[in-house]
Amino acid sequence: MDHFPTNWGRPRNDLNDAYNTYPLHQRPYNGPKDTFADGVQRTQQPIVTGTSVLAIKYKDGVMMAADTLASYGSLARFKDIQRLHPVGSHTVLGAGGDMSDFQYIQTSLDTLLIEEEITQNDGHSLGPSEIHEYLKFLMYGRRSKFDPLWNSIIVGGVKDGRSFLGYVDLLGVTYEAKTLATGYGAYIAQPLLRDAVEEREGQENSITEEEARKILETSMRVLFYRDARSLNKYQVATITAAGISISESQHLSTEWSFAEGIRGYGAQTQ
Amino acid sequence: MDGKTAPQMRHFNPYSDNGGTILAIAGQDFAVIAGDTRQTVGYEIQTRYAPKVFRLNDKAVLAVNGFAADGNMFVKKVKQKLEMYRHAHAKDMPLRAIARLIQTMLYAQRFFPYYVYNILGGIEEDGSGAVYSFDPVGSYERESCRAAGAAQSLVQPFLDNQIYFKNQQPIPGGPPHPVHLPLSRVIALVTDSFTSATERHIEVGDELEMFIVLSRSHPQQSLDPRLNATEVSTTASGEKVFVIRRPLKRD
Amino acid sequence: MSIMQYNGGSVIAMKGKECVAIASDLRLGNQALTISCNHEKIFPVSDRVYYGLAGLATDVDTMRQRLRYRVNMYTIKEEREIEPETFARLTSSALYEHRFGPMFVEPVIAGLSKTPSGGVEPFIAAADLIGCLNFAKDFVVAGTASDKLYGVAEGLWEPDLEADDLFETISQTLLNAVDRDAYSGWGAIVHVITKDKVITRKLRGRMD
Amino acid sequence: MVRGQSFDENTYDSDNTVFSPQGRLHQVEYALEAVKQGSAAVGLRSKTHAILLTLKRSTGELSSYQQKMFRIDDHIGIAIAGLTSDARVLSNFMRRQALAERMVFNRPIPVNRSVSAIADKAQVNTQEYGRRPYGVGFLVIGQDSTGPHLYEFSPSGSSLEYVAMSIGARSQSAKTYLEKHFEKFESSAYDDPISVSILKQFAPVGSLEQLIEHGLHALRETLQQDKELTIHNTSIGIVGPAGSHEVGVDGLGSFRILEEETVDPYIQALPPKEAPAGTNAPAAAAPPAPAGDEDVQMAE
Amino acid sequence: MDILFGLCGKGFVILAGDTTVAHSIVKMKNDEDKIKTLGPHLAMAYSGEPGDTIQFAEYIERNLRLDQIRNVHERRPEASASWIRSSLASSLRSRRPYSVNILVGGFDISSAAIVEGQEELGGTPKLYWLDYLGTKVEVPFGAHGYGSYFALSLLDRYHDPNASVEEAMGTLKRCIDEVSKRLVVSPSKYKAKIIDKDGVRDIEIPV
Amino acid sequence: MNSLVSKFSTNNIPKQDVEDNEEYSDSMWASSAGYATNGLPTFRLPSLQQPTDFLRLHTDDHADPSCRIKIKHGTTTLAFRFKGGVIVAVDSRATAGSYIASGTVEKVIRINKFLLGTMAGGAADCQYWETYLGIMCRLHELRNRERISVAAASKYLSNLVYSYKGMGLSMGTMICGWDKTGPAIFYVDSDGTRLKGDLFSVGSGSTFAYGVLDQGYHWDLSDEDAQELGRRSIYAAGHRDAFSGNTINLFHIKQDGWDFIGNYDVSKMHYDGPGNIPGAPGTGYGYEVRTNPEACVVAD
Repeated sequence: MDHFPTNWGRPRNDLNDAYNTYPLHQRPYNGPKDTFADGVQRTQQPIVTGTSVLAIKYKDGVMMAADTLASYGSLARFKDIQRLHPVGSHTVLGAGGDMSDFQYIQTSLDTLLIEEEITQNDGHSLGPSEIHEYLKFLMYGRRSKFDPLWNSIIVGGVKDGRSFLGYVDLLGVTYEAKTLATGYGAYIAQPLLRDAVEEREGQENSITEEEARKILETSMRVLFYRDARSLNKYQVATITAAGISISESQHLSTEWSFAEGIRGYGAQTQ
Repeated sequence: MDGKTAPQMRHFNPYSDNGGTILAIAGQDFAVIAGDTRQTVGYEIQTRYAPKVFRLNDKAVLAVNGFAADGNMFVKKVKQKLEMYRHAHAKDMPLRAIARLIQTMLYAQRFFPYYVYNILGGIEEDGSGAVYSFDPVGSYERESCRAAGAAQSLVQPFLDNQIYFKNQQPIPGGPPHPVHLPLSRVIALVTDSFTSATERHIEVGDELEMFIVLSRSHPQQSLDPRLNATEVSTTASGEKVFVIRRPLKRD
Repeated sequence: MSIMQYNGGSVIAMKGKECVAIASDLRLGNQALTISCNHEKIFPVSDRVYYGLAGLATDVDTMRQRLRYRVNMYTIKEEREIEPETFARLTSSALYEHRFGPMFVEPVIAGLSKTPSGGVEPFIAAADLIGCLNFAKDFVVAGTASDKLYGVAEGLWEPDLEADDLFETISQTLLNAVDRDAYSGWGAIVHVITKDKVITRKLRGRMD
Repeated sequence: MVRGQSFDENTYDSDNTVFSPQGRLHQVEYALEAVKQGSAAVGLRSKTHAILLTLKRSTGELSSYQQKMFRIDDHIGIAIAGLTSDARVLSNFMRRQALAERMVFNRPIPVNRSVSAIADKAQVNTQEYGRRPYGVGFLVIGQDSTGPHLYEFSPSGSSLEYVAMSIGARSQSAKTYLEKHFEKFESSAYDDPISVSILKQFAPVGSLEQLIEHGLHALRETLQQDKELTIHNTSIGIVGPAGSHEVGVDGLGSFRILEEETVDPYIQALPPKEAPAGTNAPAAAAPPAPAGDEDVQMAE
Repeated sequence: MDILFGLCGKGFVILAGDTTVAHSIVKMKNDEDKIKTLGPHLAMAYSGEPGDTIQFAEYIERNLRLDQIRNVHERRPEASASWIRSSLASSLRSRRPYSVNILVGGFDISSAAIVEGQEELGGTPKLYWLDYLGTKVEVPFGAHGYGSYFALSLLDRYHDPNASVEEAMGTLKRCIDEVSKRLVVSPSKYKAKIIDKDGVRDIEIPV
Repeated sequence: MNSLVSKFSTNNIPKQDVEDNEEYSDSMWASSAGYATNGLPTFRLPSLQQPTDFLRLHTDDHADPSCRIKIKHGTTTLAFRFKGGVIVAVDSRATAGSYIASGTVEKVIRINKFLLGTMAGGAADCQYWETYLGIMCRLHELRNRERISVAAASKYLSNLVYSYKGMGLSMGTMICGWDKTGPAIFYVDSDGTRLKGDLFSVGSGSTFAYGVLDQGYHWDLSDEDAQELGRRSIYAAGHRDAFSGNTINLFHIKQDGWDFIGNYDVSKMHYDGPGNIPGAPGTGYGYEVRTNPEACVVAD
């Protein structure tokens, strides 16, 4: 121990402690050991991934959009994966990140719902905010075990006349907002969504379903232009008091002819 | 594994920093606990409204700053323990006991720390206003004012000057510096601090949420209606808790 | 430990009404060890232009010598006193010359510019260590306590302060900011530049 | 012992996992008797409120009145009759369930689930070898997204919802009163619980006082001849919006316990006791109260 | 591990340095003089990277000598120290910088440095603290090496700028004793030089 | 808890998915409500092969300012034994990186009337373990009907922290007190070192404190001179070390327990000194102030 308290108590490391007076290069570690640590594979990086999810609150509830691509690195591996998942009759999840982790979440939520809505069947059902809280507990618990579920998830829904839109990610970080976007969309689409909603400060509830759909479509198109891991096929989920509807996947109309005029982009190579 | 190998799990960092700033000031018979509501990660504003200041009971308010997931979970667990205390003792836990509780809860995570900076404000059993500040592993001290979080280094020296009158000589022959400032002055200082921090720190802004706890011995038991405060205390006879919300710049 | 923190020290400049003020602490450190409590970082260019250099003390000295040389050359060639803005540009280009092996100093410049009508106009500027200039309408800071200085100055500064008030404001700002910084402090010095004179005062700051 | 004392029946007393030839579990029935030893608790429910009323007894001149009511969470409270120590274990279990629900789902636990959780727990003790049934009964009031509720929990592991109910010593008298008058406060049938979610849709708040008056009437029926309801022996638990005598109730109408002077206005408003002519009849049908007038205490 | 001290007294300045040269765990020599005389009233104590120290010291010594031959007059201590500083500063940004820490002690005998009422002193003592980066500061007392962590606070407490030679040597002795007491591998021997109006000469450290 | 109940209770989250939630254990419901501990407290470790590397990665390291979790550090402390007892003097600065997080830290921990512990290193480590030591010392008194010796108390602390060796605790403390053997000082640190001695100083400013302390120290100091020496030495460290300063807290331990002598502002000591008290020089401690007072005319 030297006389600089900032150095104290640091696990000794000769690379950092140049004046280490105690010449033991590696102290034996006597703490608890996980015998099977070598045999356990935790998600250290996502494998098959989905990109952004966008969501917006509007007059009748919540609208969410995600494309249908699951990439394997830069390979567009699965082009018809549904990344919007209904949970009960009030809530939809949209997930980016590792798709197998997302499927695990789907399964565990489905089990929960069977218990909650079928076994109990007592008039109480889980709404979007409860599902969100549950996911936060789940994701935070897994991150605290260093075994994260590698997703960023948007939870949207309507229950008892109140619409809810929340986010949760692999660290257990949560927040709510009127507009949400995950992944690349947080940088590209979120400004567009906020623009559309914040200009109606105080009267967000006036956005009609048509307008909401339009805003999302525009944002999805911009994302498709700019996000190399996105696809021009996407689904839209609407959650209203009447229930959930998740659309069939729809094609984005895109315009690429301008690329012809850009040097180094289209036919012009120089 | 030899000493030169990098730590395991380098791909997964269980922490992030969600920005924002919190601040608490204790008066003679009140305490003000405030925080902005912006939540960021890097340059991204995740949301413009994520509360960082939480009422624990009618005499204690806790502000948490740092990693939001840790912070929210920590507050939840504190609230649970307070609920248990209420069940066991049929009264609210006194402020100094909450402070010690928070220390032991933080220290229990000494080797996997909560990345949170806590400030606890409220009213002691003797009716005085108090602020307790904590580091992430639970060292704490009682103070009169404390700022923590992204803009702590911007706000704290300003408070040193305005609350403790540091580097200010009282006018010779005039009255000495007051030990405690009146509530209206404190509210003005808190507002100023956050406006300043918003101006110079990208992670601060959107909205200011200010909790005010009034001791039963405070001469007024309500706030100036112009402050537009909402009362959130649960009993008529105990300490009074109010919330004031003010917009901050959103850029 | 950043090289900019090796010796410690902070500088601030503020605009007032027909006056400017520039102030710095007096510490010279060797990391945590305080070597001297009498180390000035603010230098005059002329009666109405002062500048301060925060950063690595050896580069402060070197930079000071280079600037003195250039200002003298300018004065000889142009046969007039250098204007503060010109001096700021000169500092900036001197720093940018070392773009890929920078001098570890951040300059703060304060002065009074002459207006065509014969009056004076306060001028302040600061630059980073490779010469990116920042002209501000209120105050500029540099050094290890810069974030603290920003916070206090933002709270205390008002437009159009008279010289006395400006002195009080900059003194309070500097003293309270450096009291929260481990690497700055140990006394302070303030120069208030008015049309007629420069008022220089040492402050009784904390010595720890 | 209240049950028959014949040798045959005693054979089936010692173990709760053995039925008697009559198809009875004697230990469970004895447990139900333990509930009757406790002082009475009455519960009532209207469309807006659920309330509990209990009779506190002091174990002696030197001791204070016993606690008969416990808060489980903001929205749930219970009144007990029987073994206080068993009640503490079960109420802690309920509190824990309530905390867990808030931790995981951030919602108040649905009242029925809280009750069925302890009912399930109690049932295990009526079936597994080497266990003893709980010797305590609860009246549980609470409110959730389906409105206010009143449940009775008994050591047999059953839990049922009621409009009005009473447990404990001489509770039959109270039940008789409640059966006679329940239509006056239960202003409509409780058939569509899901649609009732927001408190302000409920009937006028004024009916709380009326509800309490009925409750006090019922509670008074359980008193011994020479006793009267006082502010010292009566406590009232309420969920639902504040009544006209209440101050400082939060907007949700969280569970609160009225005791001592806060009970006073309700006791004052209660008309004096009628002549004990006809009303006493049902009480006679109830099993005779035990000699000791105390809640049963567990031996240390 | 070199340790240097310097302190000004009334009409003189004292430089002191340990005499140990160590390589790895071996003491190579224990009577090395780490103080170089640079002029009639100027000396410097140096420490730092072996090799750099002596090379740089001799470079300074020769150049100042050359300067004196050219200009006849000796440079004032301030000018000499500034030139040493700029040598270090320009070396800092060269391909292979010198790693040398220096205390420059001098006695300014120019007429401007003679204080009114104290003419008998014949000038003003000057002490400059320079580090390998080229930082230069004038100090009433200074130290380099690990010794500075013990001696500076001691000198804050005991140093007197108006001390006589005996008193100053007593203070120096305190510094040496303190370092011997507290530093893990403390040098055993020191050499000191005094610079006053009569020039530079060795001075015995009291036992 | 009964397996059947737990299986069918609503809280059915897979075990691998949640944090270990100690809140739900029954022991938490005792009157201590979970914040008192019996025996050694337990700590959660990151579930990694090398938990210590994790801590290095994320908590502050002077070599790596990018670490997010800045733990407060304390800095100059000293204690010495002399004929009149023990003097304990400390500064009050806590720094997180270069930011002075606090200037009012209480670095002398009052374990009991006869024992003081100083704080250098991780503030939380010192506070927590020395508070814990206080509990243990009290228990020792209750068990043995006599005060614990300084040697035993320090050994207890040393053993405690040694059991966490290599895990990242950071503590350098002096346990000072008066017991049957008279005044005693033990230095205890998180490496497991425990030293008995007459004079110690710990922290980044300790070398500066030693510089003054060693020169002025001898066994036969008067009480006033000893106090002055402690005060002057901490000032020396505050002045020269960037990470020490703000105020000096001075304690004197005598046969009848410790006395708090006073709190002194380091800057005031520099300019004005401690004032008119025995042993003080009568002027400021500052070098400039001492040697050239008229040059120190300054504005405020």
